[in-house]
Amino acid sequence: MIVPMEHLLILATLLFALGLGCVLVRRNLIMILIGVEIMINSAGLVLVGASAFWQQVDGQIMVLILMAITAAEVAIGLALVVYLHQQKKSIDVGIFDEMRG
Amino acid sequence: MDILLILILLLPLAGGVINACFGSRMPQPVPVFIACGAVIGSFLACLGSLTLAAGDGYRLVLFTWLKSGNFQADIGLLYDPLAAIMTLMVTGVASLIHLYAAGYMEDEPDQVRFFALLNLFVFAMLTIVLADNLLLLFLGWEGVGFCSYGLIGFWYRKTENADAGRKAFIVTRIGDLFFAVALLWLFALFGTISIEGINAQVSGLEVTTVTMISLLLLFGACGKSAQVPLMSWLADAMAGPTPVSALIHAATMVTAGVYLLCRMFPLVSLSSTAMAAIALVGIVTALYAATCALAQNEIKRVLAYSTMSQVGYMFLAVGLGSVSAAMFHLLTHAFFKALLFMTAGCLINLAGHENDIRRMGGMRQRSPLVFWLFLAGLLCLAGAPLTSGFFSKDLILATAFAHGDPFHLGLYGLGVMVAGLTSFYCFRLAYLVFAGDFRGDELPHEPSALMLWPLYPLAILGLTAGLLNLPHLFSGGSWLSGWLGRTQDVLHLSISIEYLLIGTAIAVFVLGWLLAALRYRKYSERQPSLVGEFLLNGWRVDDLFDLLLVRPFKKIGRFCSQGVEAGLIEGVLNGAARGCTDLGMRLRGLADGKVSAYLQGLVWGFVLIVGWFLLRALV
Amino acid sequence: MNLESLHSLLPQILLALGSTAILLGGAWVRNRRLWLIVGALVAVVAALVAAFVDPARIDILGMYSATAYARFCTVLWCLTVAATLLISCRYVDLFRFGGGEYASLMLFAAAGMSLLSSATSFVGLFLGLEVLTLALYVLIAFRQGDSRGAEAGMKYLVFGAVATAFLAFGIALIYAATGTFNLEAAAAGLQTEEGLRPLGLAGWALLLVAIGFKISLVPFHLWTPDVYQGAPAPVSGLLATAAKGAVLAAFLPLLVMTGEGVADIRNVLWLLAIATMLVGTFAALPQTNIKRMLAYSSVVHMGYLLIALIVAGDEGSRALLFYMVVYTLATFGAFGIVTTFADENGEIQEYDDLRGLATLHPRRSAMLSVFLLSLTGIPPLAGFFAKFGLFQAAFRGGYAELAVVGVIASIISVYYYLRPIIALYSPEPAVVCREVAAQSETLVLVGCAAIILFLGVYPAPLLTLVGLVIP
Amino acid sequence: MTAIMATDFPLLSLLLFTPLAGALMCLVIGAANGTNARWVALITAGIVFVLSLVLCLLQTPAAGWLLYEDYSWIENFGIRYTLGLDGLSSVLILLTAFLQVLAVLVSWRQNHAPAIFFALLLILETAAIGVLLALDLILFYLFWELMLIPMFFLIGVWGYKRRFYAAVKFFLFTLIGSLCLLLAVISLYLLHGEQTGVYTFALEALKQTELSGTQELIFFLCFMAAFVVKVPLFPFHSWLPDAHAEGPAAGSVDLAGLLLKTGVYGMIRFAFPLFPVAAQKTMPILAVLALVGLFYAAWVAFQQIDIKRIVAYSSISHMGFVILGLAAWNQTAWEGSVLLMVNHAVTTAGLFAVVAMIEQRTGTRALDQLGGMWKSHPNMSAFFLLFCMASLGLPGLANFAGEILILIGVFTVKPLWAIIAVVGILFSAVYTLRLVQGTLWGSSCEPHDKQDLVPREWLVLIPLAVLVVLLGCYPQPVLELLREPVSSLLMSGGLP
Repeated sequence: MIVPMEHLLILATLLFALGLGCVLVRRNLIMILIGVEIMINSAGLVLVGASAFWQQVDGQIMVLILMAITAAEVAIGLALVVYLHQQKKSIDVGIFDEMRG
Repeated sequence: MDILLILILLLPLAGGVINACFGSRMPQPVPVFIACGAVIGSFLACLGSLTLAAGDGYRLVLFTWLKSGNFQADIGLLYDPLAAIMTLMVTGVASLIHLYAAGYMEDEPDQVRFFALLNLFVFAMLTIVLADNLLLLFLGWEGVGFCSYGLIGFWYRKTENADAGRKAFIVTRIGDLFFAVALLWLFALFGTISIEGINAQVSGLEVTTVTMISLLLLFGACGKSAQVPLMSWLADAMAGPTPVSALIHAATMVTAGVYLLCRMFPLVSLSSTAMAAIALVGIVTALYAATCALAQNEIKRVLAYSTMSQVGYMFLAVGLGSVSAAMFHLLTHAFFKALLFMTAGCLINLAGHENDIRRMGGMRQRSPLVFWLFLAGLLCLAGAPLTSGFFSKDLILATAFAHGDPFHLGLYGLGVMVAGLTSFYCFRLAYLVFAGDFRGDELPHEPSALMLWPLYPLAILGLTAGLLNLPHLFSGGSWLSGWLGRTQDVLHLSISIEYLLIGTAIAVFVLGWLLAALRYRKYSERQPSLVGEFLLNGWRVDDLFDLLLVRPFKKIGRFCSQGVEAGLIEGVLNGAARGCTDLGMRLRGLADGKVSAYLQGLVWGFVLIVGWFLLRALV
Repeated sequence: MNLESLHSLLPQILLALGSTAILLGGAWVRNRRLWLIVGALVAVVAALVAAFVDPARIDILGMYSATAYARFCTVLWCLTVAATLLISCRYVDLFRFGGGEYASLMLFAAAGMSLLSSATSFVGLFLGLEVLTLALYVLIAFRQGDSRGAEAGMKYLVFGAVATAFLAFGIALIYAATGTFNLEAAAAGLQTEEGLRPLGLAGWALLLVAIGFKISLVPFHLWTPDVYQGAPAPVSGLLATAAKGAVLAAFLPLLVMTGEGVADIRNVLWLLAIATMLVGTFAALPQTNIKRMLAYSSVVHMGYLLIALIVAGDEGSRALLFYMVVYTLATFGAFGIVTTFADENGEIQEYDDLRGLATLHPRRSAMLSVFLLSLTGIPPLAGFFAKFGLFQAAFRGGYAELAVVGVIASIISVYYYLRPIIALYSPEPAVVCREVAAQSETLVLVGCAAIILFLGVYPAPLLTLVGLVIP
Repeated sequence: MTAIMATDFPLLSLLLFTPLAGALMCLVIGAANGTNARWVALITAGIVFVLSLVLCLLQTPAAGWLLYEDYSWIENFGIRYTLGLDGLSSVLILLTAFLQVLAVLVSWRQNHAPAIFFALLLILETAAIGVLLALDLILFYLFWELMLIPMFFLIGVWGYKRRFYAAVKFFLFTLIGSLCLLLAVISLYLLHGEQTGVYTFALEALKQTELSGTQELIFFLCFMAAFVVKVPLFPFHSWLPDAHAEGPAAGSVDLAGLLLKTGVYGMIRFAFPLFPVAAQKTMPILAVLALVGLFYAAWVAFQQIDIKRIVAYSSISHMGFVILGLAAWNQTAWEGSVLLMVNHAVTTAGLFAVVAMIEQRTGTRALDQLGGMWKSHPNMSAFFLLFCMASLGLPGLANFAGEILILIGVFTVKPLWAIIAVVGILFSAVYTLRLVQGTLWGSSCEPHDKQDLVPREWLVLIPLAVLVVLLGCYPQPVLELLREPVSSLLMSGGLP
């Protein structure tokens, strides 16, 4: 393994934190979805790294599944973005607070 | 014979129950016939079964009322001489009063209730008299209380009447509590509540225990007999119809206390302290009531206080250890006081339903017959020589004198003083009612014949009942003492002392008469003096009770219901409920509808879990 | 992949194929009810297959298993979905749902849940969970033009996506720490005291967040009331029952194991259970909307179920499964009743609008009372024995404190469960709802109520059954 | 365990489930027509009454169970369906069945959803009978809780203005108590299982469990939590006045007649025999609470304006008396307690029935607006007076018989308690007479309905009145039924 595991983990964690930060800070739905993508990809990174560390292919297969599912999720997500925009002419998540309590 | 004995009790009960259940569905005079018939029947049954009672008496158990563990209470009768004489008196007087009431209540639409209660009262009173155990006696004891409650408040539309009934019930019930405790204690000691059983076993008891129990019984008796300190209800009880006053609050119920003490005499007499207490209660009441009677303005209230005073004499007699003196006075008093009340009822009618003696006067002209009857009663009450009251009162005073020690001589002195007061207020009453001209403006309401007829036998009895226990001095044989098996009560004083005592009695009688004549022969409006006011209100005992008992009771009640119930308990509960909802509101506030807030919650949760792991790792 | 594996996965395959077929068929035949009934049939057939066709092998490619336990869960979720479809018959007409798509997605979700409960590896688990979640994203926002539905869909999407990310990262970290995706091995790997343990624990923490979201544990529960309120009532019913139950079921085999690693997890769960029970209970108190109240109630009940999960062992597993079935019946039934009260104006949700409905609809009101009282845990309804088993298991497992908290929560819960009932039975009707329940609705609801009553009096059959299938 | 009467026919189950079947009939037949529901309810209640009367008459004053049923039920938890009938249960079941007939009659004119109303009444009856028969702790608990639901609906749906508040309060109070009971039952069951390897909820078996002092005390307190709330003992009584005041008349009759009794029954059948040592240790506390409650409730009753609340508080006061009798822990006092319980049920049922009639005629329950009812409604007032007199403990009427036995039993153990309790009798006179004064006497209020008793009401009141007198004058049949069961329960409590 060329890169030490620790470095990889630190990078992935940073990525995850960045993604989470994006999710928490942004109010635009699309940006939130992008944040989620980043988080998921950080997981992919760890998986690939761990796969190499343990000398197994399982991790890499998991990454493929991950990517497929992410794609599906984004597809649905974007469809919903359009739907929401039709409803309120905005995709700011903050204005969707009709239900509370 | 058993059946006669049972009939004594059963007839009034049946009469009462039938009237209570079906009376209002029967045509008018029938309930009255039933009521009177029941009591007269009971009287006849009593006469018929009198022979049973002679000697040691007769015991009849009907069925077991309550049995649990080693406790057993039967419905059983103890028909001994004491009970027999009392039964005879109760049924006899009750019969006459029932007849009188039939006339008195003629126009009353609610007659049925009246007679039902009156019959039930007779039943309850007879239960007291005949009960062979204390619990059954207690049944009668409370039963008369209830009937008295219902009858005092008979004219319930006026709140005062109903309140007077309630007062009577509650005050006498205070006494009943003491009786109940005595009952419990006696059972705990002897394992039985049979009167005979208890009386047979008392000799082995410690004196302090006896004293305590006797004092409890005394308090119980005080409640029913309106003795100090539980006396304040009797005067108010005059709110009831006059026959009720005559029967319950003169002849029978108020003497139940005396009867109880006589019944339990073997027990009570073991403690000299208790005996002294009884005597003291008796004389204090006699004095108190006599003073109160001096200032009363309502004819029935005068009589009520006089009743209290005379019952005080009876207590005194018991306290002196003379059952026959007590019973003797009880009997004579029953006759003349019933007579007095019933004639008072006639007088009130004659005065046009006027109770106040200040607005009477000249009643002799309105009805000479009633005048003579009333006068007969008054003379007995005042202790005019040779009337029954004279003999019975004299026996009590002589017994006190015969004890000889300073305490009893003091009692004798006070007794004589009360006799003087009695004579005074009797003649005050007589002058105010009969002398001069009628001061009211109402038209007379003639009493019917039915109201007058029962008065004759009573007047005769009142005047002559002294024969029942005529002392040796008058060549009598003290028949009553013999019948009761209490020959030890017969006094053997020297002739000179007897003459002295009789002379004193006559002297105070005359003195009282003279003073009353002096003051009241001519009527004049007087502003009541301060003392008069004080006496009129019964020494303001009601105010004292109000201050000491009623107000604290209400205050605690308010504290409980407003302070504790509504304040503390509800407060805590509502506080808890509000706390929960407040917490709930705050927690639901977390979900404010904004996605970003929800996500923050998620992150905090993550931090929490990681923190928990770290904490676990470190600790 | 061989034939044996396929045979063992037959129920899931049936569901997936059926789903696809209906999706295709729905494009041609636009009869809503038809597709719903076909969907329900497919689900029932899948359930029957799962129940009566013995799997060729237990282990399927190391990802799934076909144990009795997995099959039991499959049957349960399939039946729930079938019931959801049946109960939606009138509802889909009312709001003009695309029948084919609706049924198809439901079956898809069923397949996901079934896979989830059968997962033995993180890969399988992730796959199952995502299949379920993806279907739910759409189902929640299914009512077109309904702004609340859209909002609910959005909230679920955002939360779901984040949770997916947490799950993925958690799985990745656990894989990095243990080198295996196998659930049991991964959990066992935690027990070894190695340098990688913190990594594994971090992974578990992330995983717990994701699970916490899915089964709405406090403090990850905030989305629950909003989504349940906004989603179509039948979907809310599914969300509150099967969708949560499947996730819990997936983790039961894991916690049955003992050991230090699991002990750590158990410890966190202990904390979450207490927080969930109490916060959920109190937050439910002031609710005036029955769907929101049911949402919080589901939060509380997940707390109860966590007790069983923590206790684990035979007793805990039995209690968990029994409780899950009973809870599913009652909650599903309650949402079902809300479904039947829907008319073209929308659903009747507020208590004020429920007032006096009993005079118009005595049977449905009685059934709603049965469901809510069963949730309260009052005998002779099944909820009582569910709670009884739970507390009993907690005592046996030495978690008396959890039982006590559970008892406190159920005491307070009385208030919020009874409020809608009293509203129903108050004399003066608020809203005149003349909707007559469809036959399929009645069938399902009466079935639920009858089972609840039966189990309340004679729970032995189900107890025996869950005793047979526990892992 | 053998029964005296050997029969294979499940007579007890028949007794138990007849009302339930009637309830179902009510729902089925009565849904369309309220009158049908009424008749079904009346007939069912009548059948149950006759059945329980027959069982009572069959009862011999011997030890042991007259009838006993034991079936396997939920093997998984070791729960069995065990019923047993002895003198104690048969007396209380007879009382239940009797009052239930009256409850149906009292609410004859109930017009809001009568089918459900009467079905609930009948379900309540099944639950109450179940509580009195069950000998398996979980079976007992099941019926115990089953009483909650019908009562909750009766108050919450058919009640007055603050009915939700009252119903929830009732539900919460009793539920808190019973969940404590449940926890204790479960722990006891596990403990017994660990000790013997046999996991069972059977009462007889669990009595053999060895407990440390602290364990026993905690279990006992948990058990008592359920029972004292139901009784209710001061200071856990707060739900009762509200439940009475806001509930319908039949609800009040059932509350006073059925529900409160189950609390005391639970104590003497379960709590005391299971944990005798702890029970005897805590008796003084129980006695003190009972005495405080006796006076406290009397004082509060004295301050009430609502006549139904007065009766409710008087109920609390009397139940304090009952508990005091239990605390004395001897034959006489216990028999007295059970007797007073029966008598109090009859008396209070009568009072509530008349109160309902008064309210129906005047439209108010406020003492200050009532008065002079005797003038317009003499028959009704006479019954009211009778029940009031019974309630204040007039000898010869029902309550006195129980009270005096309690007092005698208590006095032999703790004279002071008895003396204090005697004063309580005076207190009951004070508030009861205030009640009588305010309703019957005084100047007349103007009742809008001048109708004195109608035949249906006669039918309700006459049996009650007859019983009040009968139980006061000849309670011996009841006492004889109680003797053996009470003495054996005392024995199992470890004291003669």
